[in-house]
Amino acid sequence: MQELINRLKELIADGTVVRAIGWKKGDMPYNPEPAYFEKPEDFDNFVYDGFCGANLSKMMIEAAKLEGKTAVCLKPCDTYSFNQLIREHRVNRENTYIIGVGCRGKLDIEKARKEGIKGIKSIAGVDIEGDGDVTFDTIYGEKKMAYKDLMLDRCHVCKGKDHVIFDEVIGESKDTADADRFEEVIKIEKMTPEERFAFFKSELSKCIRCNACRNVCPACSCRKCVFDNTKFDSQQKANVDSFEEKMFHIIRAFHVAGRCTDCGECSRVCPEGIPLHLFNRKFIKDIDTFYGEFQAGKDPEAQSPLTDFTFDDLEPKDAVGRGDK
Amino acid sequence: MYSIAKENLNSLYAAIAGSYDLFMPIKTAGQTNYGFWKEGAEGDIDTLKTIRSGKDAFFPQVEQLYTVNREIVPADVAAGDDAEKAADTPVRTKLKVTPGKLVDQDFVIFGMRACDVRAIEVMDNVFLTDPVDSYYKSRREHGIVVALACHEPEESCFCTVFGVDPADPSKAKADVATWMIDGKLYWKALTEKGEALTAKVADLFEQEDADAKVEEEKSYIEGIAKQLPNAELSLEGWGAGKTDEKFKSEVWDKVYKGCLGCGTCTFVCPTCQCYDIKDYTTKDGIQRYRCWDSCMYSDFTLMAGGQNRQTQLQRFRQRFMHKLVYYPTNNDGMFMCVGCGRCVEKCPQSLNIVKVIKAFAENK
Amino acid sequence: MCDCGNNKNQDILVPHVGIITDITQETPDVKTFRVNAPGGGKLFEHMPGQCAMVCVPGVGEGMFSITSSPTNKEYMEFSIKRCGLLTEYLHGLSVGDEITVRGPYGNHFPVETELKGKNLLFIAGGIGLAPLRSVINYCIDNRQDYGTIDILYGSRSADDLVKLKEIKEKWMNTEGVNVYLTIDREQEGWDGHVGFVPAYLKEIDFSTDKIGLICGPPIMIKFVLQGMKELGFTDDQVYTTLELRMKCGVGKCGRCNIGSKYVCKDGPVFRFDQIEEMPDEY
Amino acid sequence: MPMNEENKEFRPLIVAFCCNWCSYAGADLAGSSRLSYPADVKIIRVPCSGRVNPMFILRAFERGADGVIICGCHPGDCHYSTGNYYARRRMALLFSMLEYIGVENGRTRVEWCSAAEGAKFSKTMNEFCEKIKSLGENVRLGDLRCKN
Repeated sequence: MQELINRLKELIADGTVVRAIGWKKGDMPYNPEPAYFEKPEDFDNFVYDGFCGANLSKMMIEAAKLEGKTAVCLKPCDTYSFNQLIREHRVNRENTYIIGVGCRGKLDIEKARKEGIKGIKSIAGVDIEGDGDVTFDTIYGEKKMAYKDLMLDRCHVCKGKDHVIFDEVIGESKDTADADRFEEVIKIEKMTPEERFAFFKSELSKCIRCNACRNVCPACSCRKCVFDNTKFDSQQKANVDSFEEKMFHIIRAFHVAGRCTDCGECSRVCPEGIPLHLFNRKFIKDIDTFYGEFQAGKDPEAQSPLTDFTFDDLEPKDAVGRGDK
Repeated sequence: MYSIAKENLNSLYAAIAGSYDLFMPIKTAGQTNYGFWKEGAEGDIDTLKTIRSGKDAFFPQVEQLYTVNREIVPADVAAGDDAEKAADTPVRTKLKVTPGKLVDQDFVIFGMRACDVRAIEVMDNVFLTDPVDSYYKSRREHGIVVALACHEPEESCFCTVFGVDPADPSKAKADVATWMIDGKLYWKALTEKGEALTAKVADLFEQEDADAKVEEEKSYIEGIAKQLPNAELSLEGWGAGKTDEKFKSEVWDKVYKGCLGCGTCTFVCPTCQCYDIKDYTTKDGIQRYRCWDSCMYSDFTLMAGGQNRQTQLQRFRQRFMHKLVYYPTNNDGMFMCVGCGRCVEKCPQSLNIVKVIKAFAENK
Repeated sequence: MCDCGNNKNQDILVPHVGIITDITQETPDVKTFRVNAPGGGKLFEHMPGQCAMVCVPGVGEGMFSITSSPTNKEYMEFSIKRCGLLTEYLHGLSVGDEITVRGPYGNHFPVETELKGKNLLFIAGGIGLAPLRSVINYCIDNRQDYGTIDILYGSRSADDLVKLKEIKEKWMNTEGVNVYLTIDREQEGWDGHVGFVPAYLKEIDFSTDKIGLICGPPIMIKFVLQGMKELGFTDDQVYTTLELRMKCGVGKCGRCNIGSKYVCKDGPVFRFDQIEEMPDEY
Repeated sequence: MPMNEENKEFRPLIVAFCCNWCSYAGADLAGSSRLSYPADVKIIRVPCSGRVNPMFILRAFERGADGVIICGCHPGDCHYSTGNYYARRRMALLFSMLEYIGVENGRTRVEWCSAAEGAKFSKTMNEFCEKIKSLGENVRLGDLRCKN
């Protein structure tokens, strides 16, 4: 972490960049916040540890419009999102200095809460280097958890340890994948329609329409979202039953289909713990099956599958009824 | 004092649900939220904080206000309709307004924590002041609040800062106070409404002299509450009449930057009460409903000719100024925050009211 | 026909049904709607400067100032400029169509207290005459309670002057009432004053023994206020009425506040020294 | 759908998005050729099948439709050259998603139908209508408020 701070300070001092986007220490050991750093003293609060899960690439949409260059700390998976933003001309690459930061999986405090860990005073073992267990010092005594068990779901299907775009890389990364990316999707596909419907209904009935999933999504970069259009009466902030949430979530996922890099931010930020990535991943899986493997953000020149076609594409009627035969 | 063993709680829920609608923390799809208990539901009073607060009981996320039925009738020139215009547009719209139904049955809110009970007082100051909101009022009149002491407060809690006592729900404006001690729920009715509820389920309870036990539990909780990291948070500089000095502060510019403009904080907050009124057109009438709204949304103050809070900084400032300055100014210094800590846990970017208060203390 | 128009027990958010009994095309984009209860008579009483929520179900609801005077015992009027979704729809309605109205909301010009016995100066621009018209007619109808009345009214063009007929027939013919009209640009058939309101204000050089009531576009208000200060008026001599996005109208939905004041409940009428105390967020 | 005493048979509500250049004319031809198709089908004309936004379909269901069919020009015949190719991909993904969340297969359909195929239009609509009748009322995608 110190190396990263020193380098950022250096970049600002020598005028390469005017500001840096990174994470600021939180008031709890697990809640750092994305922040801008400009002056040397700002870096006193700079932090980069296991809880710095936020994908900072979306902040570059605004930051790249500012006067002067901005340095941004991107984890390997975040660089896919950044590439995708370049593809869509939403960020100015010229105005960005990308520091690829090392990552050995990011952590989810909810996982600890699920284990009954509360009253946290301090947390050890979440530094960016090292590979020991995580130790919680709490009011109710000391608790331990394996780093792996505390990881965000998305890190179990890690896209790999390589940054796909960067100006320089600081720190080591680890491929933390230990599960198949489409495992959950396949599991749902194998259910009966009734089970599937019941599953999504119970998950989506929790939705409070806070729009966090949309606002955090690096692919959701429309200047005006269709769901913010006051002239459209489905711009609903809440609904009588769960259908509209279904519509919101299907459309949200559809609008980013072919552009979603599967960064998992939507599921990370959902206050109700809805596995929103299941929608996005279903689209990704279908796109892979129907139109050939495609990873958004891997290549900033690649044509997105939904803005492309071939003459002998699959007919919609053949897209369904493949699972439960 | 009455008591009931924890393993018998389901029969207590069933007994209450036999006479009332029972609104309580229920676990669905891995998360605990308030909901109506029915046979088979998994009541969960161990989870300290439901994700959504208990405000749904009195101020639900969606509420039907009234239905308007439209009838298209031919223009009636004889009844004073302008003949020339009638030829132009031959039909007229007639409307019929049917107000939504008010709650008229008693219902029980079970397992509310002291902070959420205080939040009801905060909302009362909004909805029960002139002009009274009758939808809210009917719910308040019929709701019986059973409060539950917080056995193990968490690090995100800072209710003591606002004078809420997590150890003693009988200090809050609840109808029944309860404590969960060593696998037993202790029950103390506080008001007439609470007595009436107790009478209906009394045969499930044992009579027990447990005052000493409860006192012991209270001092245990108080001991924990003192150790919480935000227990000493200072509200100095906030409150009634501080509009000018806080509004103009440059600290806002430092604290808002990460804000996504989502509505998580407002929707999980037990005191946020801003709402929107919207129409939904169906085959049988236009339903006008109100739903929660968030001051963080870009369309919150949007008008045909622009708006008054155009930047996220302004919207962010509005939320915290409302909670810590504007509301106290209008309500004898009472803060519009109860320290439940839900925003501390749920903000996607880890921004929250505690960080704001601390940032102002540091940048004096 | 429902009787909800007369039901006093229902919630404040549930509206009355009102029937449009007359529509006047004032200018190319302003219409004045006369609204009655379906059974005849007024929907509710109000004070000058107060507002009401007018709603076309399924389209939208908006806050409009009641332009008729409380002294009018037969009907209420709303002058509405076409500028958005709701107003567009309202302009398409005909006499006999029903809308819903709820109110009255907000405070009012202090016609019974601070303004009583005083000389009054009304300054309006464009559709800004709407809220002031209620006060002007109230003062004219209770002529003996007020001193001199000066009305300075300006608009983009002669065609955009709202309620010209009433101005000419009623206001100009009342004793002690002086009307000054102006339009922004020269126009054929117009022999009155040409120029912006703030400039005309200084030309006329009003004496400061008056209380000013202003309403118009924000930019006009700003310059009029400047002009009045130059003439020697002080902030506590001038009233205006504000407008922000509103939903509930009763200070609960939480969007129309400026600082701790809610425009719908504590306003819309504010004295300028009160506005000065508010944070700069309007 | 209200089912009263005299009319016990389920009458579905079907929304058909028809391309202006082919199937809309096809429907016309079906009419002028005196070929019948069920009155339960409500046609909405769109400039191209590529104009059909997934939200149109979901909203139709939400407001009480029991089935939604999209008719466009045969691949290769699009008036705008390629609109229907894009539509084909979008609808394939959308239909798969609807299946995924547990909506019965067959409530949605895409059919390519030219202006000359009046008979095909009428046959398709009859078939689709029968299919929806067999599936019954749309419960899973509807909105409670539109259900009386």
